[in-house]
Amino acid sequence: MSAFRLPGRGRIDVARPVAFRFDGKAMTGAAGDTLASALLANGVHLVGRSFKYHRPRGLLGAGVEEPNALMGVDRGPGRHTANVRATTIELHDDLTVETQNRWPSLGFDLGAATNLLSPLFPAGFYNKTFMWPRSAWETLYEPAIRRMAGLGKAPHAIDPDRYTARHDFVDLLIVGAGRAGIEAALAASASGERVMLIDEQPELGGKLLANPARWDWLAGALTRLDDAGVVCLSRTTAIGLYHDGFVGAVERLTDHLPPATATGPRERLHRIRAARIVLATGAIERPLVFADNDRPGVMLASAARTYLHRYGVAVGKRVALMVTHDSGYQVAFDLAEAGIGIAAIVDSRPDLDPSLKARASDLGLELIPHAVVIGTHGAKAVTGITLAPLGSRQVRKIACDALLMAGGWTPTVHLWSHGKGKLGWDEALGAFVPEGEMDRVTCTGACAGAIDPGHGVHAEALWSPRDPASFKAFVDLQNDVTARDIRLAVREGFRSIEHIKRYTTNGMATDQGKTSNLNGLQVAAGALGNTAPQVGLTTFRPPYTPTTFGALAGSAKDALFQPTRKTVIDSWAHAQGAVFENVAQWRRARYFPRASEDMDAAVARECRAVRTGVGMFDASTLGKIEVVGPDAAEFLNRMYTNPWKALAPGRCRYGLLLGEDGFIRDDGVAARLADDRFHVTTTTGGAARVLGMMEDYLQTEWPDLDVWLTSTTEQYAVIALQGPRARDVIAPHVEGVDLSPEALPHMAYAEGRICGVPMRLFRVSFTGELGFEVNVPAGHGLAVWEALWAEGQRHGITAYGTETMHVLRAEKGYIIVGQDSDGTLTPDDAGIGWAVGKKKLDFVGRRSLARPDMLLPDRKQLVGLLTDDPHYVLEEGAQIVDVPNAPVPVPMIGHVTSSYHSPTLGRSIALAVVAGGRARIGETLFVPMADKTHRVTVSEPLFYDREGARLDG
Amino acid sequence: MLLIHCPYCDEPRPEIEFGYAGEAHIARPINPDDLSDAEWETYLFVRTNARGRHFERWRHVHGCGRFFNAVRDTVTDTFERTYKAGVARPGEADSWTGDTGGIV
Amino acid sequence: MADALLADEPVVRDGIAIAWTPPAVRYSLRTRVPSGLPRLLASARFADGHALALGPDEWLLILPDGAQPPTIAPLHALTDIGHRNVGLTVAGDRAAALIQCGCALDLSLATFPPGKVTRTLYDGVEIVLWRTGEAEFRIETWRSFAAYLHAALALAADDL
Amino acid sequence: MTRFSAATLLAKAIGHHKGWPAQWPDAAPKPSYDAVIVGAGGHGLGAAYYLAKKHGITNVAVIDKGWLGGGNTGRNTTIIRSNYLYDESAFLYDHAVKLWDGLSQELNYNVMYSKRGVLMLAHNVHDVQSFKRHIHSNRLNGVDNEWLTAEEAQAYCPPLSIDPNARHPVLGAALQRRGGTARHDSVAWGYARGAAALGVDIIQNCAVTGIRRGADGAVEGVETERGFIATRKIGVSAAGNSSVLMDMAGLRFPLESFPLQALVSEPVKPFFPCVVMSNTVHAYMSQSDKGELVIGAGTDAYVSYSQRGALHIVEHTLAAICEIFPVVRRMRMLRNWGGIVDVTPDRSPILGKTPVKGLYVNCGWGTGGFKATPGAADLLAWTIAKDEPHPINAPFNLDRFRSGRLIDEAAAAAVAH
Repeated sequence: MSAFRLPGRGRIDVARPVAFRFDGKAMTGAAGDTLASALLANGVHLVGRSFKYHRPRGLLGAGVEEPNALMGVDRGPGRHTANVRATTIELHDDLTVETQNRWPSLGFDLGAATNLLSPLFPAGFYNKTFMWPRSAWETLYEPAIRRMAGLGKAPHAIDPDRYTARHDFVDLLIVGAGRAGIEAALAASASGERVMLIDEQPELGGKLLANPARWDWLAGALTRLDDAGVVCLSRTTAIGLYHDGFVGAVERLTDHLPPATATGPRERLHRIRAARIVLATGAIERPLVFADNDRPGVMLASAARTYLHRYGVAVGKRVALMVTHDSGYQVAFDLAEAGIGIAAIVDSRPDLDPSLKARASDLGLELIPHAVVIGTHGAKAVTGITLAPLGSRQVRKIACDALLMAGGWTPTVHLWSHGKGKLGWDEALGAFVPEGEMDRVTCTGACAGAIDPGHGVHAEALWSPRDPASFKAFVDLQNDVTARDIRLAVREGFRSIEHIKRYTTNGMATDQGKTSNLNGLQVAAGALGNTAPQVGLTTFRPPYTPTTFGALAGSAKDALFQPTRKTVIDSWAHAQGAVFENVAQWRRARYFPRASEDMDAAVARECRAVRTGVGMFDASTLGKIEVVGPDAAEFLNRMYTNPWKALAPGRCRYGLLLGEDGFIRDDGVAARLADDRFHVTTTTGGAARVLGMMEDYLQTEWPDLDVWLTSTTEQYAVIALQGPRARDVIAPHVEGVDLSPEALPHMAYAEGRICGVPMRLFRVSFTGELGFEVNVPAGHGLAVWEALWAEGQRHGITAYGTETMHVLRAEKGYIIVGQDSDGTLTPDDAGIGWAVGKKKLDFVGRRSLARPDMLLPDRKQLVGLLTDDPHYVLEEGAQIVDVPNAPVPVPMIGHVTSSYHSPTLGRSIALAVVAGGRARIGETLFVPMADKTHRVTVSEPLFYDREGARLDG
Repeated sequence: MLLIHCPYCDEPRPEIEFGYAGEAHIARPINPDDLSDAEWETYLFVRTNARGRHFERWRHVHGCGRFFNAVRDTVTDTFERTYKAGVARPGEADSWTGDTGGIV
Repeated sequence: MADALLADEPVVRDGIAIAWTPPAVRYSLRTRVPSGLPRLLASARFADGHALALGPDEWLLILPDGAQPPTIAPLHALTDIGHRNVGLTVAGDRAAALIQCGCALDLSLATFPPGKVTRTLYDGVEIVLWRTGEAEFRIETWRSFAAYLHAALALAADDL
Repeated sequence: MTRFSAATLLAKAIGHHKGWPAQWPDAAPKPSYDAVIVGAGGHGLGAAYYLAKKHGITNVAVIDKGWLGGGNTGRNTTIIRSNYLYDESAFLYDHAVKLWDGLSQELNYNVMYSKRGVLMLAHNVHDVQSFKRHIHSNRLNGVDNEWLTAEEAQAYCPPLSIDPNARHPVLGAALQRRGGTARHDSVAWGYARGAAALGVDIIQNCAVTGIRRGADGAVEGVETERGFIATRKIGVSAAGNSSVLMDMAGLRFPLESFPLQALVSEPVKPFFPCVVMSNTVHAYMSQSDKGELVIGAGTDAYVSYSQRGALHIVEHTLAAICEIFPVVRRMRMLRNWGGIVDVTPDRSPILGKTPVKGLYVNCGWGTGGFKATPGAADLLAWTIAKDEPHPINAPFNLDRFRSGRLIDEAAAAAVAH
C-alpha cells in the first residue's frame, strides 16, 4: 500500500488491487477507486497541462467539476475518448490513460514556452495581431494557431461501440441522489407514484459518501427506496431540462468495466417525461483566486474530504488550508483526525466561530485568521505557500505539500436554468439560487441554496500586496483565464458578462465554468464597480456535462440511419444485378447492366427494347392516393389545375398540382374508378407532401366536402409494360378485361385479374409507346412480375430502370417535376398550359398566375436543345447564354434541365428552360463550359413521334 | 420536446407526432379573383409572427391526422390551449354559433 | 404470401417475442356516422375482426384472411389497404419496455391499457400501435418500413 | 483609438496591459441623430461603420435591447460562402465575401477569416444535377465553385466517409475554396470599435419600444426605454425581432421567426480541415481554431422566440453528423444553444426601403446572415445614405412578394420525382 493510502478508511475495496497504465507507466490502485484517487494514492499530483499556457496542473476537485485532470482513455481500436476527467474515470483492470496537451511528455512540455511569452497573450490578443503582412494570416499565423489548438487527441477510427435509447415516463423525477434527493425520493416512495432517482456517480449518496457518519442512514435509505420500487439509476447524468417536464439523461453502461468484459451498448440515452421534477443537484465548492493558485496540489477542500473518506487517500502529508467559509474547517478536522499533518488554516475572516476555534485548538491546529495566501511555491507540485495578514506586507512562508481551498459553495442550478428558471442572488452564499416558480419543477437541498454547514465570505479575488496586474491568479483553470484577463476585458469596454465571457473565454472550457463562472463574475463585478447581481450570470447551456455524440445519435447508423424503402420487386432487381439509385426514401433500380456494360450501353439497350419490343419497369414507388366520396371530383377539381368533373369512370387524366403561389408542385395520372372514387398518382418524392397538402385543404378550407383520402402507395405494386409488344405480354394472364385498343384506348382504366390476382390496369405511357401500368396488391407483386417476365421472354422483354425511363420520356418531352421544373415554374413556363382548365374559376394557385411577374414574356420556358455536335451530351445544369464569350459576369438566360444521348434518334437531346424560349425556337444559343463553348439550336421539347401515333398501338 | 394536447385525441402527445402548419385563422378567400395583388400577397405571405401570444395551426400528422388550432406563447413555447379546426378564434364569437371558445 | 419480408424468423429474447402477423384483410374505413364503431383511440370487435379507431372519422379494420368487405352504413369510404400494411406482434413481459425504446408514448397500463390503439412513431417510422393485452402489442406499419422497424426492434431487444 | 499591432501589444505588455483603452465607449442616447440603426449585431454595427466611413454620416446611433453581438451574430456556426445559384444571390453574397477578404485590415481587428473551403456534398443524382447547375452558374458569374469527385472530396476532408454502401453515399461535392469561417464575436467587436472611432454611438441594453411617425407618415424617431430619440432615418437590422419592430411602424412583413440550433464539441487537436455541408443528410460541420467541432443543427418547424434547444433536433443532427463522419461518434457535445432566424417566403433576405419613408430594413436572412455580414452592412448603409437601394440589393425588395419575382434558392434545389 502506498504512502498516501490510509488503512481502515474509505468505502472502497483496498484488498482488491487494480492494475492500470498512466502515460505508459504501470500503476496499481484499488477496486472502487477513480483514476484520480488512484493517482493521488500513488503520490501523483501532476496530471495535466493547461490549454493556453501549458502550465503544470494537478487535481482541483473530485467530481465532474474537475477542470485540470483531462485524460485520453484508450479502450482499444476506435475506442479512444478524449478529455475525460480523471475524477470520473472508474478504475478497472486494463485501464489505459494518457495525459493530453503536452509534448513530448507531461513532465517536460515544450508548449510551456507559451507560459514565458504569456505577457504577449492576454485575453483577446488574437484580435489585435496576426494581421501583417496580410498574406501571412493564411500562410503562417492561422496554420500555427491551428497546430496549437485543441486538447485531446483527434479521432481517427470508427467507434465500434453501440448506443441505445429509451423513453421513460415517471410521476416524479429526482435529479441527484445526495441527501436532499434521497429524502425527496423517500417522501414520495409511499405514494404509489412512479418515482425515478438518477445520479451521475457510480454510487448513490452524493456528498454523503464523504461523510462516514451518515453511511448507515444512506444504506438504510437506499434499501427502503429499493423496497418501495423507486427506480434508481446511477452513472446517469441529466444533461438537459427541456420543455414540459422533459429531461435528457445519459446512462453509462460499460466504461467502468474492463474492455474485455464489456458487452452490450456503451451508453443509453433516457428521454424522460416527468409530471414533476425535483432538482437535487447539490452544490460545487468554489476555489479561491490568488497568485499561482493553479499549482498541482492546490485543490478544493471538499475534494480532499472525498478522497479521505470515500477512497481512503490522503491528498498530502502536510496540508495547508485557505478558507473563507466554515465548511473548510470540517475538512481540516477530518484530515487531522486521520493523522494527516495540517500546516495551517489560513482564514481571511477576522472573526471566527468560537466553536471552530476551540476545535482547532483541541486538535493542535495552527489557525491564522484575517490573512490570505498570496502565492504558492514549487515546480510541478506545491511545496509551500506565502501568506500575509490582510493589508499587510509582512509575508510569511509555510511549507506544505497540498493547499486546500474552501471558498464557499455554488448551487448547481444548470438544469433549472435550462428550463428558463429565474435566478436570484443570495448575498449570504455569494451565489445565484433558484428563484420563483417553474411549471413541474422544484429545487431542493444545496441546489436550492440550503447550504450546510456554516457561513463564509465571498471575495472577487483574495487581497494581495502585489499589483494584481503583475501576477496570474487563475479563474478558469482549463482555459487559463486569469483575474487580470477579466479586468483587461472590462478595461477594454467589455461590460456585459456575456462579452467578458466571450472575450476572455472564461467559463467556456469543457467544464462549462462549474468552478469559474462565479469567481469570474465577482472579479468582473469588482472591476466594473457593480454588484454581482447587477452584472448577472451567463446563460447555462445543455448539456450539463459533455455528452457522447454516439449516445445522442443512438442506434441511428448504417442500415438504421434512415429507412431504405424497397419495393417488392427490389429483391428481383438485386438478383439481376441492377444498379440502384436513391430517390427520396426509396431505392430504385437505375439500370440493369449485362456482362460488362456501362450505364450508357445498358441504357441504350433498354431504350431500344422499349421502342422496338417491350420493356418492363417497376413503378411501384409512385405515390398513390385513393380519393373517395360523393364530392371526390369536386375536390380534385379544386386541387388540380385540370377539370375533373366530366371525366368518365374508366378514364384517366394527367393532373397538375400547383402551390398556392402558382408554381408547379407535383403531377401524376389519376383514374376515375367510379363516380365517387379516384385513384390518384403522385411523384415518388411528392407522395407524402401531396397527401398532406390535400388533407390541409380538405380539413380546413373545405370541411363541407364529403371526401376521404387514403394513401395506397404501398397497397399496390406497379409494373409498367411499355413498348409495341406490351399487350402481348400481359394478354395471356389477364382475365376480365378487353385489352383491345378500342375497348381500352390510351388513358383508359379497367379492373380485372392478372395471374389470378386482382388488378387495376392503367393504359398509360410515360415513354410514348403503347403502355400498361399493372397495379396488383403488393404482396402479389413479385409473383406477377416474375410471371410476366417469364411470359415476356418470347417477346424479348427487357427490364429497364429509372435512367432509361428518363431518356424515353425526354425524347417525348414529358417533364419530371423537380428536374425540369424546380419550384419556380408555372404550367405555362413548363409548356403544359394545356393542363390548366381555362374555364375553371378557381383552383389552388390560380390567382397567383395572374400576378405581374407571371405574365412577363421573358419568363423561362421549357424548350428542347439540339447540339451542333450530335455526339456531345450537354451536362445537366449547364447554363445557356445568347452571346458567346461575353465577359464575366456572363448574362445567363437559362439552363439545361435534362440531357441524354437518345439511342432512338442516334444523337444527343436536351430539355432546357430558356428566357422567352418558345419564341426562340430555331435560334442558335450557346452553352459555355469551362473548356469549350457549345452551339445549340432551340427546338420544340419533343423529339420523337410528334404525332403521338405510337401511343395508340 | 413539447407536449401538445391534441383536441381530437384529447390527450397530450409528444411534439414529434405533430407538424406545424403556420398561422391560424387565415381563411382562403372564397373568390381569389376579387383580391388585388396586394391583398393576395397578404393572404399568401404576410404573417403576424407574434412575439408572445400566437394563434397557429398544427396537424397531429402521426396521430389522428387532424389539423387543429392552438394558442401558444412564442416566448416560452407554452400552450395556452388547443382547439378543433373550425372553432372560432378564442375571444371572438363564432359567427354561426356565438361560441367564444370559453374565452371572453 | 410471396413476400420474403415475412419469412423472417421470429425474434425471441428474454421476455420478448417479435413475430410477423399472418395475412389479414384490412380496410381503411372513413365515415362521419360512426355507429357501431369504437371511439377515437379505442378498438372493438367488428365483423369477425377488429375495428381500430385512428382518427375521429377513421378506422382501421383488421379482418381474417379471406374475409369479404363489410357492409357499412351509407356515406362512407372503404379503401383496401390489406397489402399496404404489415403487422408485427410484440409479446412478453418486456414487450412494453421494448416498444418504449423507440416510442415516445407512455405505455404504462394506466395510460395505455389493453384495447387502446393509436397512430404514432417508432424511431421515426409511422406505426399503428395497438395494445392487445397486458403483455402483447400489435404494430402495423407500411410495407416498405417493415424491415427497418423489425431490425430496429430486434436491435433494441438485444440492448434492452 | 489605439491602433492594434504587434508593437502596441508588446508595449502594453510591459505595462501589464493596463494601458488599453475601451474598444468602444458605452454611449448614452443623445436627443437626435442623423440615422439610428436598430440592432447591434454584425449587420447593424457594420452598417453604422460604413455610413460613417463611406458616406460621411457619423451622427449615428446603433441601439440594441441587449448587448452588442448578442443575437445571431454570437450564435451562428460562422460559415462564409457565396456559391449561390441565382445572379441576385451570387452577387449579394459575393459582395460580402469580397469584403470579408481584407476586413481584418480594414477594421484593424483580426476577425480570423479563414478561407479553408466549403464542401457541399451531393448524395444522389438530383444533388449532382443541382450542384452542377450551381457550379456552371457560379463560373459564369465569376464566383469560384468547383466539382470534386467523392475521392477528391475525401482527400480534401479526410474524416469524410465515402462508403458507397452508406445510406446516403457521397457521389461528389461542390467546393468553394474562398468559403470558410470567421470569428463571429470579433466581427461585431471589430465593427463596433471601428464605428465608435468614427463617432458612432453604441447604445446597449436599451430596447426600442416604438417608432414615431409624422403626419406625412415619415419616421420622426424611435421611442426607447431611455426616452425618445429623434431621427429621420431608421435602419432596422434586428434579425428574429424584425417583425416586432416593423409592427411598431404599422407594417406587417412576410416573415416568420424560427428557432435554429447549433452545438459544439469538446476541443480536440485539429483534424477537420474545412467546412462540410450536406443538405440531404441535414448536417454541417467545421472545426474552430480552438479545436471544437462546430455543428449546425436544424430549425424547429414552429415560430418561436424562446431560444431553447430541443433534444430530438440534437439527436437527429448528431446521427447525421456521425453518418457522414463516423470517426466522430465518440466525440462529446459540449454546448448546445438556440438562436432565432427570420425567414421570408423565398428564404432570401429583404434589404432595402420600406413603404414608410425613412424606414429601411435588413432582415429575412434565415440561416444565411453571418456570411453576408459585411455585404449586408455595406448595402444597408448605402440604401440609408442614398435613400435608394444599391443595384446589388435592389432585387431584394419587398415588392417581389406581390409581383411574384421571388429569389428562391431553396425552390431551385427542390427535390421531387
